[in-house]
Amino acid sequence: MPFIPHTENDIKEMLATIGVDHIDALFDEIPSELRCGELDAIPPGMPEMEVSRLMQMRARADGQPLCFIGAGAYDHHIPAAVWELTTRGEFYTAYTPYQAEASQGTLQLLYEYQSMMTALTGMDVSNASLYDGASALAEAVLMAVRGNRKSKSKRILLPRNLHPTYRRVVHTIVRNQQIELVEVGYDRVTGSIDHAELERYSGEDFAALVIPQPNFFGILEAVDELTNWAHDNGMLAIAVVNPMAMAILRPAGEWGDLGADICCGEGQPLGAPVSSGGPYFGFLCSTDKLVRQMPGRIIGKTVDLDGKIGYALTLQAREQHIRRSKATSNICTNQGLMVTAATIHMTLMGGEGLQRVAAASHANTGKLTQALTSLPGVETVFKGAVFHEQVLRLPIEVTKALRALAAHNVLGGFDLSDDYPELGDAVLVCATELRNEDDIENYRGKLERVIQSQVQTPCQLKPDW
Amino acid sequence: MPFIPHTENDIKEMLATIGVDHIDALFDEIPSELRCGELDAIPPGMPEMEVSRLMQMRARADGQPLCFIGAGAYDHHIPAAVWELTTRGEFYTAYTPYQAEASQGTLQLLYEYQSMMTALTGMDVSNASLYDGASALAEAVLMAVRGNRKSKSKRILLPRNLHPTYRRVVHTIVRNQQIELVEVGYDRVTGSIDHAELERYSGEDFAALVIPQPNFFGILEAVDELTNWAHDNGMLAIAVVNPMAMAILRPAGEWGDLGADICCGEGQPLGAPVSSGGPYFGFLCSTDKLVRQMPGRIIGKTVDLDGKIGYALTLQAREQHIRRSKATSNICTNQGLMVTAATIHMTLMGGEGLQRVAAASHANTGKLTQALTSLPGVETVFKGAVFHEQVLRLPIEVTKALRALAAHNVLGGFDLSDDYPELGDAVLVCATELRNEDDIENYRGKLERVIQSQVQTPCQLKPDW
Amino acid sequence: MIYEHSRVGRRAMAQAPSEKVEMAGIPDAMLRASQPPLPEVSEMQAVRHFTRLSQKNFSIDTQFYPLGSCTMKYNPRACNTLASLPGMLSRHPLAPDTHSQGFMACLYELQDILKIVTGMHAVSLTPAAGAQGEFAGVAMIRAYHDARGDKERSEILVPDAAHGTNPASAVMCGYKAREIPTGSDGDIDIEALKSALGPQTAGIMLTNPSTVGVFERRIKEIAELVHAAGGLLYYDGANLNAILGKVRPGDMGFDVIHMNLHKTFSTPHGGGGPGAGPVGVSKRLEPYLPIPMVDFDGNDYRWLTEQDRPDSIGRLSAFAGNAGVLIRAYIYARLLGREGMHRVSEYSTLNANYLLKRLMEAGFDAAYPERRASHEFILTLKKQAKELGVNTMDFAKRLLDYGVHAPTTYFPLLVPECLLVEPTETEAKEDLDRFVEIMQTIKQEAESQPEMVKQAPHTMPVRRLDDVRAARELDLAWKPGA
Amino acid sequence: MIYEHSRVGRRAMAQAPSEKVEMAGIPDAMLRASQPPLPEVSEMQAVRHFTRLSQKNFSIDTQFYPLGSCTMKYNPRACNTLASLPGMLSRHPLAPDTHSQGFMACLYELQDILKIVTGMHAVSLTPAAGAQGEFAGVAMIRAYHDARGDKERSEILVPDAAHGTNPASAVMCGYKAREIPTGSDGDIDIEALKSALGPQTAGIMLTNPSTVGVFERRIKEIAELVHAAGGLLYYDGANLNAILGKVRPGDMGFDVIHMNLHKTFSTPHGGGGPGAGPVGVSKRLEPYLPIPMVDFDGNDYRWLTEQDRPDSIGRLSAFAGNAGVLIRAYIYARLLGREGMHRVSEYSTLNANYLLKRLMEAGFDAAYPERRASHEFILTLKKQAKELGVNTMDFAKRLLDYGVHAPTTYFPLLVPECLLVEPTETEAKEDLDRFVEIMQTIKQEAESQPEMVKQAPHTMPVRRLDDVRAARELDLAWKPGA
Ligand SMILES: Cc1ncc(COP(=O)(O)O)c(C=O)c1O
Ligand SMILES: Cc1ncc(COP(=O)(O)O)c(C=O)c1O
Repeated sequence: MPFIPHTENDIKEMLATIGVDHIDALFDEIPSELRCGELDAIPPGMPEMEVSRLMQMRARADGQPLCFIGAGAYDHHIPAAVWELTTRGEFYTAYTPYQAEASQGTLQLLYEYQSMMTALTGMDVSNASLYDGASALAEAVLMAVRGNRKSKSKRILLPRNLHPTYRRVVHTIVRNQQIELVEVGYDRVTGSIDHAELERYSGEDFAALVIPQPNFFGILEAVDELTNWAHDNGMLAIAVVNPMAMAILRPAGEWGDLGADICCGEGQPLGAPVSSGGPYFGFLCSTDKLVRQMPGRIIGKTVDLDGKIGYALTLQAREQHIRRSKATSNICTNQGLMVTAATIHMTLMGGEGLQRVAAASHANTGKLTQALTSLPGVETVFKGAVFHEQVLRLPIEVTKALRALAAHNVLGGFDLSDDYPELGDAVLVCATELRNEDDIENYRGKLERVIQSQVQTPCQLKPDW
Repeated sequence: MPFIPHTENDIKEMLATIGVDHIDALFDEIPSELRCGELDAIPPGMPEMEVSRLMQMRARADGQPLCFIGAGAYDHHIPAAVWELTTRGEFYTAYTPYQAEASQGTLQLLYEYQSMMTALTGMDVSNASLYDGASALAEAVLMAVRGNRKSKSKRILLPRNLHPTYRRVVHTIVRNQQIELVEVGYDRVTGSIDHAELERYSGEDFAALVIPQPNFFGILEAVDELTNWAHDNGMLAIAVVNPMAMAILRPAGEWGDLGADICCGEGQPLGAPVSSGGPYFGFLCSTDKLVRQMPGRIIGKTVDLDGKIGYALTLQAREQHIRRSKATSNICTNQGLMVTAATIHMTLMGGEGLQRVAAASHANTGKLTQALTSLPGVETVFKGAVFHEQVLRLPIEVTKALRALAAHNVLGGFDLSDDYPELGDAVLVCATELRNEDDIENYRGKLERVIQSQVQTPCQLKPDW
Repeated sequence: MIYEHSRVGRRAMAQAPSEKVEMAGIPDAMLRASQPPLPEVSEMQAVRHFTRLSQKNFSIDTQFYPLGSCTMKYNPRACNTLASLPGMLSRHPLAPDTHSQGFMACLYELQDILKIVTGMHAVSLTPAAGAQGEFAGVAMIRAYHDARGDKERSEILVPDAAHGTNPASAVMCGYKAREIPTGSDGDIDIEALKSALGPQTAGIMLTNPSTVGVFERRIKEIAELVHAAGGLLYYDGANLNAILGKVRPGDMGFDVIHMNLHKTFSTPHGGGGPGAGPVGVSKRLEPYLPIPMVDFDGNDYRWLTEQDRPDSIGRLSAFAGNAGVLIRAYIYARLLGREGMHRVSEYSTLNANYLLKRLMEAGFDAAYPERRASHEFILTLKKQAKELGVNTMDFAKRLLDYGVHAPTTYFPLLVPECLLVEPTETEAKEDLDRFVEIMQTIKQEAESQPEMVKQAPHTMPVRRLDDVRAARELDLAWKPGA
Repeated sequence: MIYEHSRVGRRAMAQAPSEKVEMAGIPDAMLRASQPPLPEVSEMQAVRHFTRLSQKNFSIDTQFYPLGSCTMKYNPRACNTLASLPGMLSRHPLAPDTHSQGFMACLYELQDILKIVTGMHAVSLTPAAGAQGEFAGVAMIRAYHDARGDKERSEILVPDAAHGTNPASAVMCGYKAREIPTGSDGDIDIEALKSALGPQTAGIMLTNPSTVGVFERRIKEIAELVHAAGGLLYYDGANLNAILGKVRPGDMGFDVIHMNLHKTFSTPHGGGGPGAGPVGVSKRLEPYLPIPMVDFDGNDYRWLTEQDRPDSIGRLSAFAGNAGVLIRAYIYARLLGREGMHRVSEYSTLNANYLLKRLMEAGFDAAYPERRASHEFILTLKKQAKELGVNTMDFAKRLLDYGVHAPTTYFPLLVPECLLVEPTETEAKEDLDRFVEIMQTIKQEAESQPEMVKQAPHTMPVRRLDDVRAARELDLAWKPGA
């Protein structure tokens, strides 16, 4: 009986105390016609050594290809200390800190996290995490609708150069509350939000404008102009940012004349491995003014009976366990452990460290762009300045090209042809600080060969993958 | 400056307090002609992410071949909890527990370790570890010479079927103290100590007889007879055992009429990964009578000022830091962390768990033997009962066979032809509980092909490795 | 505070690239004027700070933690170690299927195991926690009604004992949440239910055993009533630990269910998360399951996406949910196997009933003394609060001094001065016995020195905190210069 | 005690093969009659027990630990993480060279780095700790004399301040250890040395800076004297942290040296070990180095064994020493690089001199007030012991109450009531300042409430332990039925 400490003797004594003969009697309130039999279709238990063998096999099966995909998940260096500390039992196996006196470790850490996130984004306050970047944006949208006193509408302006999956997730989450998402196109030359198209909505009633920085194409937006435009039109400005970019770019709190009202995004670049997409964490910051509209846990600093500093969950009256159907959100369990990792990560990197990582990623993506566009027919699609991603057009069918590269253990980027067919054979590439010159040359060399072979045998032969 | 917290400002203030202008002035007592220049030949520092890349490459370079080598290092399942706990900073970064009140964690754990080792070996007392199994045997020999009041000689009987490297290590360590190691041969049929040869020394003055269980060939010795013979002849009996074997075999403390006097061996099978040979730990147990001759740390249970139970280093008057040149050994730093792992390992396995591992290893080696000896020309060399290793003779040159297997990622066992040329093309194989039927079939199939190809092209063609 | 160790220019040097910052090609106006004010500390200072912080927590790895409704049981260490194999951590979520077969095999098998154990027709793993599972479930209920053109349904019924996420999730899906009272025997008030049901009823959210720790005996009847009214039944799987392998939500008549893998499948709580809240559905709701899901054609695993599942309620996160948590749950499920699953419910129920019995013998009042406990039970300290002036919160805080985490307090709200106690199956009899002894001691203390108990805890890193001040004088972040 | 949780039949079931024990083919008489009495506990009980035990320790990761002679500095976590990569842990020590190139490359480069940084001609990594390095070093001295037929040499000289391992190692190699006094300035008494030298002198063991925390200034003269007498010079590398990149043992005239990688190269102490004690030698001792060593021919790495090195003193352990510790040291060396090594000595020396100065200003007496501190220094609390009756041990124990590990006490023995303080380079100024404050506070306490200090510690898991009882009523293992 794995993980069950009961001895034969224990069981006997316990049953006697309860006054039943066998354990099954304890289930006698369940109508017998509902009782299920054995779960035969589930495999029998395996000892840890066999599960270990299985998982090693599975982990090895997926290889460790050289990865140039970003598109919302970024492979950055994580100091060894981060996860050695995060997985300490006292962090790993604690519950949400309801009993503050017995949870000061987690509570203080979360307060430190909130401090660091406000430092990074330039916002006033931060919550203690949401599920991920995409659902955080959905919560930000709901928050804006609740928080924008000037707007009577439930309409939101959402740019098309925002991560396509983020747009889908927001749609899934907000649509049942009759919120309308209005898409704004992008400029085909610069890759940034089409200001002319935006201008058409001037004067209309929207609750908020969503501003990505960088946008899904890696391009930097004119955030000051956009923020001011939103405010001039009675909208809140919701910033969706890469937190790593915040280390070097002007923080959301300083955009335009008044700063963004809400800033959210995916926390993964701050200490979470790419690990198949999760667990990551969504962060959500805002101005002081909006704090009571904020979803999720918030930790406050206070004092104990002796006046000693301590930390506790606060503003709980926003939350479902107190306010139930009137809560700001249904979120309960959040992504605490990932926030623990992020807090340790930010501490170890410091401001300078994050800036260096951001700068190195920016530089490497530049080098990658240069290397790949040196190949005949490969070109950048947009003219705007980028952070650490770039859209490239290939001279061959992009889906096939990526498949061919993968067969050579290079993941060549994110295929844009499904989501943005108008861009042709376009791929979104990313080189973080971990992709060095050898890696870039490896990619270049392989792409060169793939292009050559495809150009030589134009589509007649279906390659055998 | 990795790992150095000093800011410019700190440095300035500290120098001012000391009253010097620059750090180099602090080295002014070193004669200037002795000062060295830059260490140019050492590579410059690398950030963790680059070292990480380097080490990943190095680790991958060595592959993860399917391993049937034992010969003193055994690949057993280690519960995940063992190293997750052992590497907790409070264990990992503590020093030897000199300040008992601030080291009760380590001290209690070591006491528990001593308890478990005596449980396993059936001996009265255990120390808190020595470097490894081989050097532990050397210490056991020195201990026997000191401890055997009946013997005036410094002679030791050492069987030739003891691990060859152990014999070499003992020689290195004891020879400068004029201790003489006399080798006893083995029976070519059974593989165990040649009793007839031993009988020839009957009546002579030896300090001790060393009794391996199992011996290097994996064969079980007639330990009762040997122990009694030693005692009858005024010698101490030194048991050298595999601790995993102790889970199922009669423990050293119960050998013969009086039990072994000293029991030592390699602790690696108890929770240490094979990891290139170290760190492992040597264990050393003895009878109560010999405790004051024991080298190394020993932890005792005692009470504090309030009568509360506590643990402390004890019998320190045996040790170098107190007794200096009269100490029982020069050992200071031992293998504490490995003992931490072993203690957690034994706790998680329990008696039943260790027995199952031992039994499964025994059974798998049996299956391996059967599978390989089903190949024409492959045969067992000895007739004695084994624990979990077996000597096989191959129909082809063993060194070449092993090289060919390695080229197919199977490490086929330990080549005995250097140390025991009299056995011909003999190999020592081992299959622990982790080598399952697929693995065994994999080995069998590859050996079959290797034999076929070698038999077909008998030695003319030098294969290209 | 980590910022107390911060000094300008100090840095964990080994952690950043060696090159200085240069941002070629980005206009200066877009760059930030100064470094973000993160802590500037050495690596050792960081390690020491967070190691010591961690020691201030109670946790499963250090304390008995009978927090009702939360299933704080042992989190096998192998789940973490194996889920952290380099090949697992380095897989990019958008890696092609050719480089994802190992990972997807785990997910596919987990879908299967969860289907079997809940008796549902299909499972999607993607919700990130229980509440997101609830959202997905209610959204599927809505999608179902919508697809049938049945658009007037506007209410979701929830028992008054329900967890706060239930009504909150209903509202997030645009429904009104309407409360149904609990009868004095702990079961739902069926008459009240009947009168609440109607053409406006979209569905009902239940957990069974309920949050009052007893099995809802008339569940079949309830299912029939709700279905007859055209509504669907939602099962909140937070209490699945109680019935694993004994009775299946699908067999009870539920149409949709979420599971909390961070409860029943023992993935760690991590000081608040992450969790995973997979949803299972009956056949009629299958088309609406959230994506992505994993499919297997006998040879290869592949993702099911918008193309394959046009009626799906859609996506809930950027990728496939909390993948690493799913992997941990998968490993746990393989370690347990079918026998292990039966035993989870058996021994968690044994522990709860034993502990309840012993506490009753020790003079504590059960909220539902006539009922079997499920995997948890409710005590009410009404008597103690009234007679001694020592309330449930005081008991809870005093427990901390004895090295035991407090049970859940004041939930569900309908039982006054309540403690919801869930020992879980991984606790040994002697630890339950010790809990009884401690509760007895505290009761004696409450009699002889009530002030001391009301001021508890006395041995924690801090004493009771001023929550009012925390909410009034909001201090939510350290600011430079503060 | 873990055995307190033990119950017959309890078991961490997931950890063993599922098959019952069967020992076919082994005669019954050879089998043990009953299971070994190991603890029978559940996995969670084990995890909880050892997690809580760990919390009772002081450690570098939690406390300032200025333990002189021990170099308790930050152990970079990357060293552990990277040394624990699956490929590293799974390599069998007897794997063929074809499957060992990655591992051997690390060892070869480490040999090189250590050679350069010590100025020695060749290095063998195999000794498992400092003391085993000493043994190997002295054994090489003996092998050298023996090879030259110079067989009458019977003595190894050691300063009275030497670490206990030095004389003990000399004796293990069959030598007599003869003590040389230390002068009042902390340097060796050269006249005494001269009169001790003679044809019986095999060599001298020194550490420089010495264990009294000062640099032996006349080291060149000493080397000449010893060499002139036909003896060799042994360097105890325990204090190498003080001089890394400043002065090299090879340049000082030493013939053989050991290094403590668990000190200077920051591999963890692990509550007592493991360490690693590589030895370096001048050209004339090279043939005698212990095996195995790693060689590189420009393409491949290979082991040097008995065949290659027939004059070697031989092997010291079954395989290649504490490989995992060597890998950690290698990683540390690559992280530091050459600049980093210089800085180790610079900042450890800065910290020691600063701390010494501040403590002297605070009224504490240095043992050698006229001398520069090296990376450590000695205080003598003679005055306090005499005037207040509060001795060094009392100060040490009281420090624990303030969350600081005590410095080394009563070593070296020649300085009465001494504290050997080694702050290391990884501690920040503010932590040194705090140490000074605490020492001042304790001094005040010693004046105002000496009994309280003499009874310290007061906040540890236990109070002062009865060492006499521990040694008299030996209780060295829990026994069944006890
Ligand atoms: C009964 C019940 N329902 C729902 C939830 C919500 O689950 P989660 O916290 O995973 O969002 C909980 C969790 O506390 C619960 O106890
Ligand atoms: C000066 C000195 N020499 C030698 C040693 C012995 O080294 P080890 O403990 O590694 O055997 C020590 C360790 O404490 C020491 O401080």
